[in-house]
This record gives sequence, C-alpha cells and structure tokens, in this order.
Amino acid sequence: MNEFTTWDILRNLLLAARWTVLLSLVSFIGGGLVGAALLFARIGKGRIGPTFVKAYVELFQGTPLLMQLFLAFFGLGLFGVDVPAWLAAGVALILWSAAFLTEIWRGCVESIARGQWEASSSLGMGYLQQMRHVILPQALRIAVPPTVGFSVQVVKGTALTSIIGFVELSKAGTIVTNATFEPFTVYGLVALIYFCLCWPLSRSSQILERKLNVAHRNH
Amino acid sequence: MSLIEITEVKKRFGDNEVLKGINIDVAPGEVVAIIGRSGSGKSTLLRCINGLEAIDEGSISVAGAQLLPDELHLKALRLKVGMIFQQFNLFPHLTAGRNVMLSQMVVKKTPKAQAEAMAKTMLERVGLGHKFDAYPDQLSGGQQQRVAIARALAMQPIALLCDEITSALDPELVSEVLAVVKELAGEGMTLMMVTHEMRFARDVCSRVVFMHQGRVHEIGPPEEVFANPKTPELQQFLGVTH
Amino acid sequence: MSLIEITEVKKRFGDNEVLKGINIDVAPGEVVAIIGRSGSGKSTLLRCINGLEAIDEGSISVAGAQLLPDELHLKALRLKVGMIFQQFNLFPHLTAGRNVMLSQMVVKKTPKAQAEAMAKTMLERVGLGHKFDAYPDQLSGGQQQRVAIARALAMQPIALLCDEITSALDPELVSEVLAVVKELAGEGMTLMMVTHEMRFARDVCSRVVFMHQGRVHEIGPPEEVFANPKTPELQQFLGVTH
Amino acid sequence: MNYAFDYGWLLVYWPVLVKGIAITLELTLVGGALGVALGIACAWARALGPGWLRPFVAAYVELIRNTPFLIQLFFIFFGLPALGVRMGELEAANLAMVINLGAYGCEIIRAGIQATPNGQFEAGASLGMSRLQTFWHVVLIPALQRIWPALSSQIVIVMLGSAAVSQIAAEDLTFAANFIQSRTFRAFESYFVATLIYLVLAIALRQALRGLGWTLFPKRTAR
Amino acid sequence: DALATVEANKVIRIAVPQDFPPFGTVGADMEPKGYDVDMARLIADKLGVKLELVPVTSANRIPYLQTNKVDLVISSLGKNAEREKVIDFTTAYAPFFNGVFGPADVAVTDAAGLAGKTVGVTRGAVEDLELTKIAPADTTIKRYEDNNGTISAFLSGQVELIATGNVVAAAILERNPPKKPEIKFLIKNSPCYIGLNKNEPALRAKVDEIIAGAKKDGALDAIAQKWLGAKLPADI
Ligand SMILES: Nc1ncnc2c1ncn2[C@@H]1O[C@H](COP(=O)(O)OP(=O)(O)OP(=O)(O)O)[C@@H](O)[C@H]1O
Ligand SMILES: Nc1ncnc2c1ncn2[C@@H]1O[C@H](COP(=O)(O)OP(=O)(O)OP(=O)(O)O)[C@@H](O)[C@H]1O
Ligand SMILES: [Mg+2]
Ligand SMILES: [Mg+2]
Repeated sequence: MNEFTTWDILRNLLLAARWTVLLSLVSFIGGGLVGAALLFARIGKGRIGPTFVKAYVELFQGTPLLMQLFLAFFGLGLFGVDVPAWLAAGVALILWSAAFLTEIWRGCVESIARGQWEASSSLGMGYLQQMRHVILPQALRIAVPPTVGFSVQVVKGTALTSIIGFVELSKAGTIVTNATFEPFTVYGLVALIYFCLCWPLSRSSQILERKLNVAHRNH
Repeated sequence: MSLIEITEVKKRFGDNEVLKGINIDVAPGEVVAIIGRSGSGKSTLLRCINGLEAIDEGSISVAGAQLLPDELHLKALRLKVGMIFQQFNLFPHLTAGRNVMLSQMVVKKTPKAQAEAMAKTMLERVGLGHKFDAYPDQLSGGQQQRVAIARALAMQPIALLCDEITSALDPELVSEVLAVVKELAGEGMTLMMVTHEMRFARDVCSRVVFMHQGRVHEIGPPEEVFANPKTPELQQFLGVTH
Repeated sequence: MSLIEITEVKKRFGDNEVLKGINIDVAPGEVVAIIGRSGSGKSTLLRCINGLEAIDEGSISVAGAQLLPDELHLKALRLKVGMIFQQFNLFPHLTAGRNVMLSQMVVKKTPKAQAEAMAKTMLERVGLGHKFDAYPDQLSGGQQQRVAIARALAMQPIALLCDEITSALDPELVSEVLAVVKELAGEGMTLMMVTHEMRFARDVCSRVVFMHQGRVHEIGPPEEVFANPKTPELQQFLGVTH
Repeated sequence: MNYAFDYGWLLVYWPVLVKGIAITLELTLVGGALGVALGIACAWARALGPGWLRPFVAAYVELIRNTPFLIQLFFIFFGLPALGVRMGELEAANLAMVINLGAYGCEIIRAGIQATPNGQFEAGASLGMSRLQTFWHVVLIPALQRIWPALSSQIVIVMLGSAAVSQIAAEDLTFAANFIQSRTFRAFESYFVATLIYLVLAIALRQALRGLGWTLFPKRTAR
Repeated sequence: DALATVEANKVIRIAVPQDFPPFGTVGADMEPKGYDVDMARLIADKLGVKLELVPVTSANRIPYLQTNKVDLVISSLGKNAEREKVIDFTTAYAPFFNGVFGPADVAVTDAAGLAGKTVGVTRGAVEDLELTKIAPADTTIKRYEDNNGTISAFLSGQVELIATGNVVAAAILERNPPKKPEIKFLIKNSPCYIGLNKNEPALRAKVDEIIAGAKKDGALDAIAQKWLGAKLPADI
C-alpha cells in the first residue's frame, strides 16, 4: 500500500506547489489589472461606475471564495459555456483579488490630501492628468505594502481551487494523505511550503511599510 | 475696465448660505486684501473665483470671460488665475523644479527644455534658484510656500489668489514670503489675498475688503478702512486684532 | 525647607548633554517661571522632575522623598506633582468629567460618587462646571487646557509643572488659561512653569529661572531678572522677546 | 441550457440550513469576540509588553498569518489529540478561528496602538497610572476606534473563512450545503442558496459591527 | 446524444475519485489508480475510444456530470430515490461491503447498539446514506468531507466508531495503527453504480452491455481480485 517515501511526498507536493505559484501569479496580476480599472470607475465622477463597483466589491467580499469558484466553473457550465478549469479558476481568482485590491487602492488614493487635488486643478490639470501626474505616483508608493501583504491572501486563496479539480498544494496534500495515511508529515510539509511561499511576502511588506513610515516622518 | 468682476455671487453649503451676494470689481494691477473673522466666507470666495467651488447664483468673469463650470472653461480660467494655498500643497514626490515644470508640460504642453528654463527663472525670482533639485520635505515652510508661488507664476497668470499663505508658517518665516508677494505687487501683478497680516495689508494693498457673515461689509483703500472703520463689526475686528 | 530640590542634575540624550548640572530649590507656595531659548532644556527639566525622563546624574527630591526610577516611587511622586502639557493631552474618548474622574478612580481607587463630586468641584474651579459631559473635541483649546488643569488638580498634588501650557492656543484664548493659573498661584499652589508670556511671568511669579544651553544661567526675582539682566545672553533673549 | 433548477429540496432540508446558519453565526460570534480579545492581548504584548514576550508573540503571528486556515484547523482537530488534547469539532473550529483572528487582529490593533500620540502615554503616566492602567483606560479605546473598520473587515473575512470548518464535520452553513447536495445531487441549487445566505450574513455582520462601533465609540477621536 | 458524441470524438471523459482507496487513489507518480479507474479503462477499451480521466471529489462529481464536463461518473456512487431524480444509473459494477468498525473494547453488535455512540462517516458515501437510515435517533453521526477525514478522526480518537467499506478498513489495518478497526457488524451490501446524465438511453444501454459482458468474460472479476482481493459476489 505505502509505496510513498518521504521524498516522494515532498516531491509531489513541490510539483503541485508549482500550480499554487502559477495560480497566484495569474490571479494577482490579473486581479491587479482588473482592480485598477475598477479603481478608476470607483473614484471617477458619475453615478453608475461607483455604484457598480460598490456592488461588485460587496458581492465578492461578502461571499466565500469557495462558492465563487464553484459557481464560476459549474454555473457557467450550466448555461452551456464550457470553461476549462484553469480558466474558471483564473477568472474567479482574478475577480476576487480585484475586489480586494480595488478597495485597498481606493483607501490609498483617498488618503492623498485634498490639497493635492485642489492645487493641481488650480494649475489647470484635467482629471486624468491629475491622476497620472499627481495622485497615482503618491498613492502607488503607499499602496505597495498593503498590496504585497494581500498577495499572501492570494497564495492561500488558491488552495480553494481544488473544488474545481485543481491539484495544487492543498489538494495534493489531501490526495497524498489519502494514499499514505500520514497526515502529520504531509500537512506539516504543506504548511511548511506555504510558509516558505508566504513569509517572504509578508516580511517584505512589513519592511516596505517601515521604510515608508521613515520616509513620511521626513515630510 | 475690471479684470475680475464678481457680481451678486451666492454660495450655499446645504442650508448654510456662506456667500450672500458678493460684488467686487478688481482692476488690473490692483492688490486687494480680504480680511474678516473666521467663517466669514473669505476662503470660499477665493475658491469660487478659481472654480474650485461652483457658485449657486450670480456671475464671476475674469478678463471678460464668464466663469462656467465645465472642464474646458475651467481650464481656460485657471490658466489666467493662479492660486496659492495656506498648506502650500506642493507635490511631495517631485523636486521643487519639477513641481514648477509639471503643469507647464502637462497643461500647456511646453517642451521640457523650455519648461525647465521657465522653472529656473521663476525659482530665481522667489530667491530659490539653488533649490531646484530639493524635494519639498527638504525645504522649510517659507521656502515651500515660495516654490508654490513660483509654480503658480510659471503658468503666467494675469492674477493670483492667495489664501492665508503665511498662516501655516513659523513667525520668523513669514517675512520671506511676504517680501516675495510685495515684489510681485510692485511689478504690477493683480492680487487678491486673504490675510491676517494687517500691517502688510496696510502697506501693500490698494484696497481692503472686510467680509462679515458672507457679505462685503466694508470696502475701501487701506488708509480709510483701517484708520476710519465705519461699522461696529469692523471696529471690533480691528480692535481684537491689534 | 524646600518642596522641590534639584541638585546637580545632568541628562544626556545619546551624545547630546541637554542638562549640564542644574540646581534649583523651590519653596512651598513659590511660583517659578522658567524661560529660555528653544532647545535650552526647559521641557527636559520639567519632564525629569515628573519622572517622564530618567536623570543620568544628580538628584531630585520632592517633599523630602528622593526620586527613584521604579514604578512604585514614580507613582508616589506623581501623586504629589501634577503636570500639564502644551498639547493638553486630554483623553479623547472620555467626557471632560470622565477625564477628571479617571485617574482618581484608577490610581487612588476613589469611589465613583466621590470622584464625580471632586471632578465637579475642579471643573467649577476652572470655570467649566457646565461642560462636564462635553467631549474634548467639542471644547475650544482654552477650555481643553482648563480641563487638563482640573484633571491634574483633582489628584490634589502639592505642586504643578506646566510646560508652555498656552503655546498651542489661539491668542484670544490664552488669557482664560492664564487667569486660572494666576488664581492657583494666589491660592498658594507651588508652580513651576515654562512660559513665553513674559508679562505674566513678571506679574505672577516669585522667581524666574533663565536657562541657557542646559544650565541655569540667571535666577532671581522677576523685577531683578527682567529689569536688570546681567548676562549678555539674557539681555539678548529679552531683547528678542520684547 | 437543459438543466432544470429545482428548489423543492428546501422544503425537506431547511432545518439543516437553519442549523448551519446558527452554527456559522455562533462560530463567528465566539470566534470574533475571543479572537479580538486575544488580538488585544497580543497587540499589547507586541507593542508595549515585556521584551522577552515579544518574539513569542511575533512567531505566533507570523506562523498563523502565513499558513492556510484549513491546515491550522487540521492540526488542532487531528493533531492535538496525539498530545492528549482532544476536543469536539465545534470547540476545535472555535479555537482555530480565535487563534486565526487573534493573529490578524494583533497586527491590526497594534497599528492602532502605535498611532497613539505619545502625549497620551505621558498624560497617563503623569497622573500616576501604571503602564498597564494607561493602556487599558487611555490607549485602548481610541486605538480600537482608529482601526475599527479594518478590524470589522477582518471579522467578516474570518466569518467567510469559517466555511473550511465543514471539513472536520462541524455542521456550519457550508456543511449544510455539502450535506444537502450529497443527498439530492442538487449541487448548484444548494451552493447558490448558501452563497446568497453568506452574502446576507456578511452584509448584516458588517452593519452590526458598524453599529457596535457607534455604541462603543460615541465620539470622534482627535487624529 | 452522448454516445454519438463520444464515438464521434473518439474520446470518453470519465470522472474518477482520487481520495478513496482502493477505488480511486494515486501512486507515487500521482497517476490515478484503483478499481474505479480500471473500470473506466475497461469501458473506454470496449468502446474503442480514448480515455480521459477526470479526478473528482464527492463534492463536485455530480456537477461535473451535469455540466457535461464528463460523460460518466465512476466514483463508487450509491443509488437512492432522490439521486435517481437527478441522474441516471447503470447496473451495478462493483460490490461494496460496508460495516461499522471500531476498536476491540467497544461492544457493539448491531445497529441498535449504536445508541449514544459517535460514528464517523464520509459525507455522501454509500455508507452515509445507509447508516443515516438505520442508526437509532441518539446516535451522533459525524460526516467528514472525505475518506481521509473519516480515518483521521478515528485514528485520533475524535469518533469511537466509523462506518466504511471493509476494504477501507483493511487499508487502515495494513498500516498497523495503534487503534485497530475491527468489524462490528455489516450494514448492507450496497453495490456501486455508474452515473450518467438523464435522457441518454443509448449511452446507458451501451455501458450496461459492457458491464454485463465484463461480468461474463471475467474481466470484472479480475479487477475485483486485483483491488478487493476477492471475486465478485454472485448477486452482482
Ligand atoms: N466644503 C464645505 N462644506 C460645508 N461647509 C463649508 C465648506 N467649506 C466651508 N464651509 C463653511 O462655510 C463657512 C465659511 O467658510 P470659509 O472657509 O470660507 O471661511 P473663512 O472666512 O475662510 O474662515 P477662516 O478664516 O477660518 O479660513 C464656514 O461656516 C464653513 O463651515
Ligand atoms: N527624547 C529625546 N531624544 C533626543 N533628544 C531630545 C529628546 N528630547 C529633547 N531632546 C533634545 O534636548 C534638547 C532640549 O530639548 P527641550 O525640549 O528640553 O528644549 P526646550 O527648552 O523645552 O525647547 P522648546 O522651547 O522648543 O520647547 C534639544 O536639543 C532636543 O533636541
Ligand atoms: Mg479660510
Ligand atoms: Mg519645550
């Protein structure tokens, strides 16, 4: 029965961790792009954009990612749209990350003093020019630590894609446990791999934050 | 002919009528000081002239052009009228020089070399030629405010609006900023400034506007207004201040 | 007998020796003004007396008890000596009354009813009996500072340390706070206050300490110190200030 | 689409759903309350506590924040019995949620504490309060008020994350959805209903936390 | 018509478990293997088409079928009336002896003896459905997400007894755990069926025919011998 050596376990987990990394990258980058678009709609003038984004954020932050993945994969299938698992996983994770990133970035943009908007408009700049040259360069700087911090959530969030058949790190852990009956070794290794993926991210987020605070104090 | 014509301007925030029908004409080259108690609507008036707040009634025209609240007209207006704020509002991520260059390049599409030359000139003019590459947080408050003035001047406005531009400064830094303003006034720039520096108002301004509860309560040349306040409100205001 | 005895106190921050051997004795009921340039060590001295900073050499004793840097001694000291800060430092989540009650209940374990009665009395004393239920952000700066005084008084200290308690106030609010301090002085409270209000120092204080570069440069009754400054540093300081 | 939606099972299985909602709410309330309490204690330890305690708290926080909740849950439920600590799935679920929120709450609350103006600590000290008294009476409430929105979001996230406890047979809302679909094979309908309920719960929870904020912090803090 | 599509595409997609030994598990190369997997191979062979294995879990195997992401589910499915409303089943392809297992010192001999006891089971598995029917009202049934949860719960002492397949229990015994699951009583011999979408009579008839053929020519017996260590019982 037990043909797995510890090395086999680790090797299989590491192979599966490639998917975790790939899914994380896709959802983080894609989520960033969608999130940026939503951000513009959210802080822009007009009615529809902000309302839509608010509802969007409410929906994606108010329901478990697990359910979102399930409905994205199978729900669309019900309507005859055959989405492959990687696409469904990618899309659901992207939409989910976008909801969180938009909110994080909105906070950053809103933390830029009103005076910056007023000074730049009194110099004759239009909305896009203000965003491009005055607001975003400042907001981006303060947005880096919380954004990197959120990437940790993305890495952990990819664990849920197993519901639609993805064999990433967590799922591989379950499968290997079922084949070996060694939950402690396997989950211990799984936790360790996650930690190795996530800790550098949280750490750099903290360091960046500290740097930023020091920089701020000089103002 | 007036450069800035303010006619029956009213402005409400919700139920609070902050400007209750303001009439002021400013001739080219005039230096107008606006004084008055906190909350009397001084800042709101300047912000309306610059289009940062939309007015509810009345009209404002600058150099003959009516102020209309659409992007295009606003931009045209703001090219004519510069504004300087109490909090400087320099862009913290850009050097002093870049602060002055930015709007020329972005708004007027001035080529970089030319914008840079202009920035150098304007920083020289406010006595900060050597600070071209300094970031705002490396400058004192007085220096920051002078950069802000240079930034506004670089757009070559025909008038400047100044809202308590020395109030956020430590006392010893006030004079360096006022000196720059005085020089501008001497060179014929049209200025409207909210200020608490009564002595400066008396020395430099051609007219003083005393605002009270959203109205122009008294208006006249400084000798008259300061030496001979007619209304009890102005008397009290000057009494408290001096 | 002196109430506060400061003997050869030295204090360093890293390499920067901020207090270079301070000697001052304060008798009960005395009102001592500390004046001096920014950075001369005035705040640091007061903070050392209150134990907010530990001293490096010398000794400080209050009412005969030596200041030692452990929690128990510090607490005993602070029950005897109250401190009031430039920035008021009221607790923003508590009403004025609760601000005054808190430390009595927490530190002295005074029953609530009694603490409340004391808070009422002390707020009356600073003229704010009617503001018992107001939160700090509903009070003007002057009122906030008076609540801070009431809060310190409620602990029934034998001396009060005041560090530029009017510097953060708008000019029209300064007098209401100084009036309260003057009254306290009149009632025999021992006071050590850092201040820039020279006129007040002259009128109310029994002694003036001029600090310069971490030392007591001149000390004496106000008539002498102000009318007859001996050192060029004090002459310059007074010249600048007046 | 040739799939016929059928919600007839709601008639039969609604008690399962109701029980699931009750357990999800219970987990959220207990986990939320104790988790915030643990977060406060850890934040105190990390920001103001004795030096020897700080690395331990830091290790705990880092460990929890950098591993998935599910793995933590498995260790508590399946792992601790090996050390002789056995508890039911609800207790285990509660414990996991408390530990999880405690770590996140710690970092959030610590930021609030560190934003406290130094004058507040000094005012407390000069009135004779000990460091702990100053923290408890003076620093904590304004600090919580400062970070209340962030803390509320984290509590909602923890509520949604509690979906994982169905894996150790705790009969929460996700368990109910899974249970129903395992009997009826009506997976879409049961997940869809569960998703809607989660959405309602999340919105209600956020409102409730906002209301709680208003009652706990009636006044705006300076800065 | 699913059968026509399969034959046209020359490929059949079959959902199999990978967390339910010995029906579906993985080898050290992470390739699926087990009774259900061999069954899938057999069907593909007989149809003369390529096989595409889709690993599923108990939570998502039916949605895979309903959204046409697979043509068949071979995932030790048990049959009941409610399920039959949603999908169709072929004839049985595998025996499933399930029973209640527990350590030697727990005295239970029949369903009535479960009163007051805590029993672990894998949610949605055949034994879950059966146990729910026969257990007394005051039995606590803990339903875990997958087989692994059930076994871990038993080994860590979170439940006193488990209901599972005898082959599953055998797998546990093989690892020589501190707690040995002994058979207490058999619940039911409840065979496993292959699931397929409703209104696919052609596919269903074809699969039924393949199963019948495999029973006759001993192919199924071979699979059973390989994975269960016994021939097919007579009643299948
Ligand atoms: N954006 C706004 N929304 C609502 N009310 C406003 C707003 N801006 C100003 N006000 C109100 O308008 C009134 C006038 O404000 P304004 O800033 O013009 O006064 P001011 O004369 O500049 O006073 P100060 O000397 O304090 O700057 C005040 O009562 C203020 O509360
Ligand atoms: N916590 C500290 N760490 C390092 N240096 C300090 C600290 N506090 C004060 N100093 C330094 O000690 C010197 C004296 O400061 P202090 O605040 O006592 O001056 P002061 O006389 O109160 O000045 P001011 O009138 O500006 O309040 C200054 O040079 C200051 O930079
Ligand atoms: Mg103003
Ligand atoms: Mg000081």
